[in-house]
Amino acid sequence: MDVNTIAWLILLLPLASAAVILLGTKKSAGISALISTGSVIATLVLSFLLLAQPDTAAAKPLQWLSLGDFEVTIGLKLDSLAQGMMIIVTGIGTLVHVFSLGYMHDDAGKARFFAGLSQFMFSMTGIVLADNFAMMFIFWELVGVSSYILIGHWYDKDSAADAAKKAFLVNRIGDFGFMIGILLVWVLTGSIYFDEIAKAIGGVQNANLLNAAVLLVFCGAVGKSAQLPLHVWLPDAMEGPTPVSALIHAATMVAAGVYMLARVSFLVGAAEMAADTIAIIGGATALLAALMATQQNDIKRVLAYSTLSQLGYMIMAQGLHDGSDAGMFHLYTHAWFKALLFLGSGAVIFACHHEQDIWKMGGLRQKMPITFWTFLIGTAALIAVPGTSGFWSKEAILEAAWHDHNYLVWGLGIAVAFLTPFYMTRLFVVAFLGKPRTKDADHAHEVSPIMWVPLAILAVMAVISAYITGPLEAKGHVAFHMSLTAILSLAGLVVGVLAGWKLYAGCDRDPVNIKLFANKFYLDELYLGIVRLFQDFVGMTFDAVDRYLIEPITVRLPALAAMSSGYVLRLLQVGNLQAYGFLFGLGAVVLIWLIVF
Amino acid sequence: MTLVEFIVFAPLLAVLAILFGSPARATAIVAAVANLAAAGLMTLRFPVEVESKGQVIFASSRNLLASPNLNLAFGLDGISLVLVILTVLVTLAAVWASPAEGRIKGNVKLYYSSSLLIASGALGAFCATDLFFFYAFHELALIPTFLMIGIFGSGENRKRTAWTITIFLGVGSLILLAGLIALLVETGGKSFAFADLYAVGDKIPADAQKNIYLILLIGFGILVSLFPFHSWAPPAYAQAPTPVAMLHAGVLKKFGLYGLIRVAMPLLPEGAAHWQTLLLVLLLGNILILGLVTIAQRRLDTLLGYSSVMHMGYVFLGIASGNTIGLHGAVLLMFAHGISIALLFALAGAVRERMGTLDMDELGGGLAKKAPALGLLFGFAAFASIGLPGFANFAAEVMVFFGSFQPILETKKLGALQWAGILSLWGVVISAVYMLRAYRKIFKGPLTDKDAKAGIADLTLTERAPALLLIVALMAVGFVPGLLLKYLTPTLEAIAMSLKG
Amino acid sequence: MDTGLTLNHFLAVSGILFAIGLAGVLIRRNIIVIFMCLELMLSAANLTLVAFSRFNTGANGAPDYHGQVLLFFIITVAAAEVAVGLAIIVALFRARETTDVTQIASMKN
Amino acid sequence: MPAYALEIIVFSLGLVLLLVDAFAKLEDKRSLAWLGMLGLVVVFGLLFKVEPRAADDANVFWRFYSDSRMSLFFKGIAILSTILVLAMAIDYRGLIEKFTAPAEKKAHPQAGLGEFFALPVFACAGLMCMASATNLVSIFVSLEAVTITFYVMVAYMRRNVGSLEAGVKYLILGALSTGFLVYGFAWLYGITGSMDLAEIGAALKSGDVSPTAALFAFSLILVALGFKVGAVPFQMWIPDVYQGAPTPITAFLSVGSKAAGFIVLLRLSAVFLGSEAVAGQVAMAFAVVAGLTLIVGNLTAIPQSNFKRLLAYSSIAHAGFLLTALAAAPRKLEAGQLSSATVVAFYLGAYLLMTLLAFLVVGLVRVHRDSEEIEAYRGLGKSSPFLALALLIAMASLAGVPLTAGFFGKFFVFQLAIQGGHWWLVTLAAIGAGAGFYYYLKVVAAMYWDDPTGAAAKAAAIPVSALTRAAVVTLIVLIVIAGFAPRMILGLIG
Repeated sequence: MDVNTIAWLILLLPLASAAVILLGTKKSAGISALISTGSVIATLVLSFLLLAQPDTAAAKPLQWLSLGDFEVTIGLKLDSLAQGMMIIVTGIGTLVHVFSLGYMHDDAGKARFFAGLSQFMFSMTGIVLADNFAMMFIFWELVGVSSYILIGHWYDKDSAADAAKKAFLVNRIGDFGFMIGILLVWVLTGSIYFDEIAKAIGGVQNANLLNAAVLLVFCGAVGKSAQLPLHVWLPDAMEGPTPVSALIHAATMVAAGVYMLARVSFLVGAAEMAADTIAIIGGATALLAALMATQQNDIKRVLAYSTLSQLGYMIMAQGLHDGSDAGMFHLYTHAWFKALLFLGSGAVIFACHHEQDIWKMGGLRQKMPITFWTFLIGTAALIAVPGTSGFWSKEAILEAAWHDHNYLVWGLGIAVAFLTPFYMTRLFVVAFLGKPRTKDADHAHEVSPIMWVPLAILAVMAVISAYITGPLEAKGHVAFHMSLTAILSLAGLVVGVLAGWKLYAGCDRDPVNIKLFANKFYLDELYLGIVRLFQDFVGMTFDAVDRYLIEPITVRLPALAAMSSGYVLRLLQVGNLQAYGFLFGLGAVVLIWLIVF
Repeated sequence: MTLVEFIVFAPLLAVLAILFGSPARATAIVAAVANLAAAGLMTLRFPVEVESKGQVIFASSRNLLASPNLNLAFGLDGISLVLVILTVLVTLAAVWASPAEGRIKGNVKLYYSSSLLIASGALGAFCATDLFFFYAFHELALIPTFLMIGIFGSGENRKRTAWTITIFLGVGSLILLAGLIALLVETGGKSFAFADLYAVGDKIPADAQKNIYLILLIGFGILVSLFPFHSWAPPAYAQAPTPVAMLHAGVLKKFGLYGLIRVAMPLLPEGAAHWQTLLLVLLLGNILILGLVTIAQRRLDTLLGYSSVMHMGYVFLGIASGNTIGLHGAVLLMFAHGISIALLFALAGAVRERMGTLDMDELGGGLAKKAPALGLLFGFAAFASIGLPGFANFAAEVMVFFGSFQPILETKKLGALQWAGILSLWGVVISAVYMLRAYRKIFKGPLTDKDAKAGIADLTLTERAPALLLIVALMAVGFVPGLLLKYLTPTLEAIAMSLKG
Repeated sequence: MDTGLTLNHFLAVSGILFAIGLAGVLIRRNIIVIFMCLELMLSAANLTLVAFSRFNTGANGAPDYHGQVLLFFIITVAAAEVAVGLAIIVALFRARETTDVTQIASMKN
Repeated sequence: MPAYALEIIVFSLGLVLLLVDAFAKLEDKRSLAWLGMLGLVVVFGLLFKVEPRAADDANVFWRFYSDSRMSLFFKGIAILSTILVLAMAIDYRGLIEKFTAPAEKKAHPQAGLGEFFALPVFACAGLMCMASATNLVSIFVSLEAVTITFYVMVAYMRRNVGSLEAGVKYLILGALSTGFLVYGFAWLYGITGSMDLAEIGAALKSGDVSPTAALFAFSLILVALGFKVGAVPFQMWIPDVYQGAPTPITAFLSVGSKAAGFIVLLRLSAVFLGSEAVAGQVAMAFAVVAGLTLIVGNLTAIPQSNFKRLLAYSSIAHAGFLLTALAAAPRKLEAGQLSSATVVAFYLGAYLLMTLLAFLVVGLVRVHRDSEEIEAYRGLGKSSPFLALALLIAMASLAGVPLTAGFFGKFFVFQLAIQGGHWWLVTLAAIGAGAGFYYYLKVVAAMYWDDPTGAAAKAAAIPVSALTRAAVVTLIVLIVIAGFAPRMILGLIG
């Protein structure tokens, strides 16, 4: 197969699968699930084929819009960055699909679910392979819809329907900035194609506008990768089925912002001020999310905040000088172990009859040994136990911050390194160790192979992925230097784990109670207030203005004026002949006077 | 008889047939299908390379008056073609989505004739190449709309609403008429033919251009519900019977925009430049102020009405930018918005028929459980209208925004147009807020009042067909915008050239 | 025969006559009187016509008879008008038993 | 055949009708109307056979008579409206009988009906003379012939108080305006020394005439003719007279009488507008009167609840549009431009079609629903769809909805006004036309929106005779055709 066929098949197979399910096999869920899973396996195979391509590879573009000089094509950029990302997306995608075959086995909306997954795969592939901003934006939006559909899969639950809506809207706010950013970049460089922008970026004179443009482009990433201040949607997105959380809200889609920044790292590099801002926002997100994670009780929410925190790392790296590669490296490793953790939590939830509160679990070590061990490996990778993949990539980021002399950001990163082991230990200890605290936990048993096999594969990847970076080799590799950073992060690991163990081993309820963290710094409440202000107060005000000012002025007042003058004028018509004669005479005299004089 | 004449007069002939006793629904559908076929044929035979400004295809002309030169003249340029396609699609869907004859309480003939008259008026206005008939055909819809809202409208205020829309649009048309006549007078007043107007159009003095353009902007603006002349639209769309709402919001409203692009801008480029800032301010009123007003709506029908008004702001933005990209975006958005709003009104009609109300609080929610197909199609429509990629609306909006930034490719200094573009972009967020909120409130969430909703049935096949027709059209153009853009380019490039001066 | 009367004298008299007639129409309430005042206005016009006819002499010094022709038509028409008018007034009097114009106002506004 | 033969024929026709009525002892006097219509149809046909005046024809008629295309066009209006009025009169005869039948029991119930069919024919002859009159004397005589006939016709229902009241009001105010007219004519004759319009025009143009005196004469004439056409402030009679008069006569008044008034106004104003010294003042006067008429006519129509009265105000409103055309008369006509006279003539032609169509329906509803209130039209769309459709089209055309004859009229008027730069008149006209949408559609709304109330709820469909049906269909078709192709009317004007 030539590169064109491979690339286009990768992109279009999932679309075809979604279309077939929607139009044809909707009624038979089993077939739909198989079609969807088949398509993702095929794309995984094709993605491996793609690895053989050189870094400069590209597929023949399709024209989408063409107006003279202004042209938007659907072109596929197949450089190593894209190749590597495709492996992540299709690899984890495949495992999640397989896992879902078990997890969603009895769901009423199974066909719809798999159609949604296929649509997501299509959209995500589009982002990865995009060779220009417009195309990226198209798939950016499509990914948002896929996420909307999948979060709201159980749409008859209020919380799920609300979470879906919230996710989409918060992303839209980010996209608002993203689009302006794209427009500004276009104005500055005259192109929307990454290659051409890279060439033209050196000639850009207007530094302020460039900074603004980059920051606005970054807004897209803030939305999609759930950075401060638009992070609020991601924890809520856990209302979706757990495989979705694993695939979309942990491994791939939320990483799209990071990927996009890596894709345009030359832009970020050219805008100093913007880059600093990006790094700080990333660092702040990492820290705040980690703090919030320490006080969550829902197993998926803990993981969600940890995802936020890790995404903060990756974003932070994108803002650092020469940090982009480290960020991508972390994205790569994180995808595996976070997918593992989510699917693991999914297995737990499945086994506990959809119980998500860690305080109602406990003692799962004996009940679900495979899940326990894989989850342990995942946790180890996340808290960066030396030797696991997570260790290498996190070190790379912290080192990059150090070398950039960006000590503020570095400090934030180190602080997170202390917190991560703490809250993960808390989660692990409470959920898996000790004794079952509820009947559901007591009755839990190991999941079927279709679910644990993916866990096992992911567990392997969680350890070794750092050593087989493949196409991403240039982005990161295993290398250890003794340095202040390394010492501190190892200290963080030890301190965090010990503190977590000390505090939580054998507890039946949370001994620590920090309302500020538990309530996520009250940011949701703040936003709700702002939304209320706009949606209800400003909207109502304008509605009132429209109803009681504009409408009367443009409609009722003229009508009233015409009507009332009609009523006044008809009074002149008194019906009395003498009055008529008088008016006639008066009119005649006035007219004669007017004309003659 | 050319195809264009056929397409304009076929609905009128159908009206006559209905008047003389032909079965109303069948006749109307036959006419609409025939029109669709004719439009398809025209599209196939439409040459993509049109050379000069104002050149029209399938031209026909019947002289009605020698002096001044008045002709019943029709022909298509790229813009007309796109709008004709829009019209025939929406007409077919509207007629199809009309209730079956037995379910109409009242004069069935009137019901179907009105839809056909509105369609014919829109087609005539889009196809006319004579200023007089351009104007005259548009007014064909006035009385049918008045009757339809008054007789078959929903809600207690329907009579007041019918009056408001009729008088408002009547006065708007008069203002427009004054502007058009002033334009005619400035060009010598000897001929109504577009070609003749274009030929002498460049010589209008700058002062006259400014004055006339302002009158035309207000006149056309009223017809398009440009802020603050929009008050007629939302209640009218909300209360009109489904086919009228579809045709009016989907098709007829595009007349004003078409007029600005086809008549006002090429003939009065200096006027257009002079009033650009005013237009920008007003269109921001449409997008931001009315967008927020839309959010505050509690009923689906008024919400759709306001959203339709709001979206006009983007078309105006494309028009205000005045360059090729922006104009393409504007025309494509006219098409896309027309289809998507018609679709939304059709589906809202289906909801109303089932639930007896469109008040979102009364509707409760969870309707998707009872009527999954309705929920799915509404979802498509909602996402189309908020500009999701894959639908024509997205392509159009993207072009509008690129168009608003195109003028500073050289200078790289943000001006009024660009700021307007940036602020308008916020409208994309606003429209997502209200559409998703409505979708969420009506279709998602747990099913309330289970007993009351027990008898709710999903869409029948007859009801699905028009919706699918429109969705397919939206997606086809959304995936391959070039399908329509190629016809537009020669015409719009000429207009953009004349605007540059 | 020079009486010293100029055109202006005649015009002034006819103008006053016209004004009196008009004032009568406007002020009086009795419909018969009003009708008579209308005839007075016609007479004023007639006087004007005759005066102009007399003073617009042609080349041979003869009056311009066009004016007098119109005069006769006016007299004739006035007669017809009175005939019809009185008939209507009589019919109205039968129906309403009044000649006061202010009483005739069943249709108004 | 020279043009003046037509008047002679029509006048003779009227005499024949009277004589037949007097001596033939007809059992059913409808045949009189049929005879009259037949005769007028023939005359209408002859209108197209008129031979233009030969160059060497020295017939005395030509000294006060014009056979221009414009004159013939207005004759056509007169004849057509008379034919339709007679057709209406046939439908309306029941009411006439009711209010005119002699008190004696044995008397023939139609004893008072004969003249009702004959008088319109006389009026028609007068209107035709007016269309051709080019001399102050002939203008005066034909005008009065028409006016006096109308006095009789308006007050025809002599046992009906409304009809009598209308007759008296028309009589007194009409006579008042006659006074102004002749006084004005006297002055005009006096200062120019001629009765012939062409000579008067030449005299005014020469500049030998005192402008003040000329303006005085003009203002007197404007008062009088303003009365005839219903210009504000001389419009007071119109609502009352229209409401009180028998419906066919109202129609006749609003079409025939108005048209004749306008041709005289056109002829006379042309004389004054030709003179540099007074043209400015004259145009100004027209503009003021036009503006007032537009506002008063249109706005006062809004609150009306009686349909005939509404049509009366509409008639005033249309006079406003017509006067606007006069006020905006271009001083110099460029190629491709329509003159004021052409526009006025076209407008009146279109006005004839739509107004008569409206009155046809009004008459029928009056006879069968016994009311002229708009209330009575509720539910007409259901009970009598044919009549409702006819009235809908008439109203649309009167309101000036495009693709009807009425729109072209307004269009040309707007064009003249904008060409002349009379923007404030344009504004007033637009306000007026906007109000027009309301009050015309009010009737449409009653017919289609509302369910009938009271007696009308049970009433059966209104029977429509074949003649009326034919007339209605013809008028509808003509309105629509003229709405597409104004040449149908403009071609007749020349």
